[in-house]
Amino acid sequence: PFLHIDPQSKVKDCPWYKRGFCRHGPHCRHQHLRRVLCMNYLAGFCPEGPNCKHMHPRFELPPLAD
Amino acid sequence: AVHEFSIDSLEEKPWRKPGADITDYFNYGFNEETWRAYCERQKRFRVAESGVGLASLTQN
Amino acid sequence: AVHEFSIDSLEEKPWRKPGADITDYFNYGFNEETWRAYCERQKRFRVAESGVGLASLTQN
Ligand SMILES: [Zn+2]
Ligand SMILES: [Zn+2]
Repeated sequence: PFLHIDPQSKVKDCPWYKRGFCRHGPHCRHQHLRRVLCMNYLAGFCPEGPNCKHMHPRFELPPLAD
Repeated sequence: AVHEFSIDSLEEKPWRKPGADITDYFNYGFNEETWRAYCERQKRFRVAESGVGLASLTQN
Repeated sequence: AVHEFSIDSLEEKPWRKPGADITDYFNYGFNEETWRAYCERQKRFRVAESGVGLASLTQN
Protein backbone atom coordinates (compact mmCIF):
# COMPACT_ATOMS: atom_id res chain seq x y z
CA PRO A 1 0.00 0.00 0.00
CA PHE A 2 1.19 3.50 -0.66
CA LEU A 3 0.63 6.59 1.34
CA HIS A 4 -2.15 8.57 -0.15
CA ILE A 5 -1.83 12.26 0.45
CA ASP A 6 -4.90 14.12 -0.53
CA PRO A 7 -3.82 17.24 -2.41
CA GLN A 8 -7.08 18.84 -1.39
CA SER A 9 -6.44 18.46 2.32
CA LYS A 10 -4.40 21.63 2.54
CA VAL A 11 -7.23 23.73 1.23
CA LYS A 12 -9.93 21.89 3.08
CA ASP A 13 -12.51 24.06 4.70
CA CYS A 14 -11.72 24.17 8.43
CA PRO A 15 -14.63 22.48 10.23
CA TRP A 16 -13.86 24.31 13.44
CA TYR A 17 -13.80 27.71 11.83
CA LYS A 18 -16.96 26.83 10.00
CA ARG A 19 -18.47 26.07 13.37
CA GLY A 20 -17.46 29.54 14.51
CA PHE A 21 -14.10 29.33 16.24
CA CYS A 22 -10.73 27.73 15.54
CA ARG A 23 -8.00 27.90 18.13
CA HIS A 24 -5.28 27.62 15.51
CA GLY A 25 -6.12 30.93 13.93
CA PRO A 26 -3.71 31.93 11.17
CA HIS A 27 -1.60 28.82 11.79
CA CYS A 28 -4.39 26.41 10.93
CA ARG A 29 -3.57 24.06 8.10
CA HIS A 30 -7.11 24.28 6.84
CA GLN A 31 -8.75 27.17 5.14
CA HIS A 32 -10.61 29.77 7.15
CA LEU A 33 -13.42 31.08 5.01
CA ARG A 34 -15.13 34.18 6.35
CA ARG A 35 -18.85 33.72 6.14
CA VAL A 36 -22.07 35.42 7.13
CA LEU A 37 -24.30 33.83 9.74
CA CYS A 38 -27.95 33.38 8.81
CA MET A 39 -30.02 35.33 11.31
CA ASN A 40 -33.06 33.14 10.73
CA TYR A 41 -31.07 30.01 11.49
CA LEU A 42 -29.65 31.72 14.55
CA ALA A 43 -33.21 32.34 15.68
CA GLY A 44 -33.90 28.64 15.19
CA PHE A 45 -35.38 28.09 11.75
CA CYS A 46 -34.63 29.15 8.19
CA PRO A 47 -37.06 28.19 5.42
CA GLU A 48 -34.28 28.49 2.81
CA GLY A 49 -32.52 25.45 4.17
CA PRO A 50 -29.54 24.38 2.06
CA ASN A 51 -30.34 27.08 -0.51
CA CYS A 52 -29.79 29.91 1.92
CA LYS A 53 -27.09 32.32 0.84
CA HIS A 54 -25.88 32.66 4.41
CA MET A 55 -24.39 30.01 6.64
CA HIS A 56 -26.25 27.56 8.84
CA PRO A 57 -23.41 26.43 11.09
CA ARG A 58 -23.80 23.21 13.02
CA PHE A 59 -22.82 23.29 16.65
CA GLU A 60 -21.87 19.64 16.89
CA LEU A 61 -18.16 19.24 17.28
CA PRO A 62 -16.27 18.14 14.19
CA PRO A 63 -14.85 14.60 14.29
CA LEU A 64 -11.56 14.32 16.12
CA ALA A 65 -9.90 12.89 13.02
CA ASP A 66 -7.62 15.86 12.82
CA ALA B 1 -38.28 38.90 12.52
CA VAL B 2 -38.44 35.20 11.94
CA HIS B 3 -40.91 34.65 14.75
CA GLU B 4 -43.44 36.83 12.99
CA PHE B 5 -44.15 34.38 10.24
CA SER B 6 -45.61 31.03 11.01
CA ILE B 7 -44.10 27.85 9.70
CA ASP B 8 -47.64 26.89 8.78
CA SER B 9 -47.83 29.79 6.35
CA LEU B 10 -45.17 28.20 4.17
CA GLU B 11 -46.61 26.47 1.16
CA GLU B 12 -43.67 24.17 0.77
CA LYS B 13 -42.15 22.18 3.56
CA PRO B 14 -39.02 20.89 1.88
CA TRP B 15 -37.50 19.51 5.09
CA ARG B 16 -40.20 16.85 4.99
CA LYS B 17 -38.98 15.52 1.68
CA PRO B 18 -37.10 12.26 1.54
CA GLY B 19 -33.39 12.82 1.76
CA ALA B 20 -33.75 16.28 3.25
CA ASP B 21 -31.52 17.11 6.19
CA ILE B 22 -33.69 18.69 8.82
CA THR B 23 -30.68 20.37 10.41
CA ASP B 24 -30.33 22.41 7.22
CA TYR B 25 -33.53 24.14 8.29
CA PHE B 26 -33.76 23.80 12.06
CA ASN B 27 -31.12 24.83 14.53
CA TYR B 28 -30.70 23.65 18.14
CA GLY B 29 -32.24 20.25 17.46
CA PHE B 30 -35.63 21.76 16.72
CA ASN B 31 -38.03 19.93 14.44
CA GLU B 32 -41.29 21.16 13.00
CA GLU B 33 -43.31 20.31 16.09
CA THR B 34 -40.92 21.62 18.71
CA TRP B 35 -40.33 24.77 16.67
CA ARG B 36 -44.05 25.43 16.40
CA ALA B 37 -44.45 24.90 20.13
CA TYR B 38 -41.55 27.23 20.81
CA CYS B 39 -43.07 29.95 18.60
CA GLU B 40 -46.42 29.59 20.32
CA ARG B 41 -44.77 29.91 23.69
CA GLN B 42 -42.87 32.97 22.55
CA LYS B 43 -46.06 34.53 21.27
CA ARG B 44 -47.91 33.91 24.51
CA PHE B 45 -44.98 35.21 26.49
CA ARG B 46 -44.87 38.29 24.33
CA VAL B 47 -48.54 38.99 24.85
CA ALA B 48 -48.17 38.45 28.55
CA GLU B 49 -45.23 40.79 28.64
CA SER B 50 -47.06 43.39 26.57
CA GLY B 51 -44.39 43.32 23.98
CA VAL B 52 -41.49 44.30 26.15
CA GLY B 53 -38.38 42.43 26.98
CA LEU B 54 -38.44 39.67 24.43
CA ALA B 55 -36.43 41.44 21.79
CA SER B 56 -33.48 41.67 24.09
CA LEU B 57 -33.75 37.98 24.87
CA THR B 58 -33.95 36.66 21.38
CA GLN B 59 -31.54 38.84 19.50
CA ASN B 60 -28.51 37.42 21.05
CA ALA C 1 -11.61 12.82 29.14
CA VAL C 2 -15.13 13.93 28.58
CA HIS C 3 -15.36 17.65 28.88
CA GLU C 4 -16.90 20.36 26.87
CA PHE C 5 -14.65 22.15 24.49
CA SER C 6 -14.63 25.76 25.49
CA ILE C 7 -12.42 28.71 24.75
CA ASP C 8 -12.20 29.15 28.48
CA SER C 9 -10.29 25.90 28.67
CA LEU C 10 -7.58 27.25 26.40
CA GLU C 11 -4.52 28.37 28.25
CA GLU C 12 -3.42 30.65 25.48
CA LYS C 13 -5.67 33.21 23.92
CA PRO C 14 -3.55 34.34 21.00
CA TRP C 15 -6.32 36.38 19.42
CA ARG C 16 -5.93 38.83 22.30
CA LYS C 17 -2.35 39.58 21.41
CA PRO C 18 -1.50 42.89 19.80
CA GLY C 19 -1.55 42.63 16.05
CA ALA C 20 -3.66 39.50 16.03
CA ASP C 21 -6.53 39.42 13.55
CA ILE C 22 -9.52 38.18 15.49
CA THR C 23 -11.24 37.06 12.29
CA ASP C 24 -8.46 34.49 11.87
CA TYR C 25 -9.91 32.78 14.93
CA PHE C 26 -13.58 33.73 15.01
CA ASN C 27 -15.94 33.38 12.06
CA TYR C 28 -19.25 35.21 11.53
CA GLY C 29 -18.00 38.36 13.23
CA PHE C 30 -17.86 36.63 16.59
CA ASN C 31 -15.51 37.78 19.29
CA GLU C 32 -14.70 36.09 22.57
CA GLU C 33 -17.81 37.40 24.31
CA THR C 34 -20.32 36.85 21.53
CA TRP C 35 -18.91 33.40 20.85
CA ARG C 36 -19.30 32.48 24.48
CA ALA C 37 -22.88 33.78 24.43
CA TYR C 38 -23.56 31.81 21.26
CA CYS C 39 -22.28 28.60 22.84
CA GLU C 40 -24.43 29.19 25.91
CA ARG C 41 -27.46 29.82 23.73
CA GLN C 42 -26.81 26.61 21.81
CA LYS C 43 -26.59 24.55 24.96
CA ARG C 44 -29.59 26.18 26.58
CA PHE C 45 -31.82 25.72 23.55
CA ARG C 46 -30.76 22.19 22.88
CA VAL C 47 -31.50 21.07 26.37
CA ALA C 48 -34.70 23.07 26.73
CA GLU C 49 -36.26 22.44 23.35
CA SER C 50 -35.20 19.03 22.28
CA GLY C 51 -33.57 17.35 25.20
CA VAL C 52 -31.06 15.97 22.76
CA GLY C 53 -27.74 17.10 21.52
CA LEU C 54 -25.78 17.37 24.69
CA ALA C 55 -24.09 14.05 24.17
CA SER C 56 -22.78 15.17 20.82
CA LEU C 57 -21.54 18.38 22.37
CA THR C 58 -19.58 16.83 25.16
CA GLN C 59 -17.73 14.00 23.53
CA ASN C 60 -14.56 15.94 23.09
ZN1 LIG D 1 -8.92 26.08 11.52
ZN1 LIG E 1 -30.71 30.78 6.23
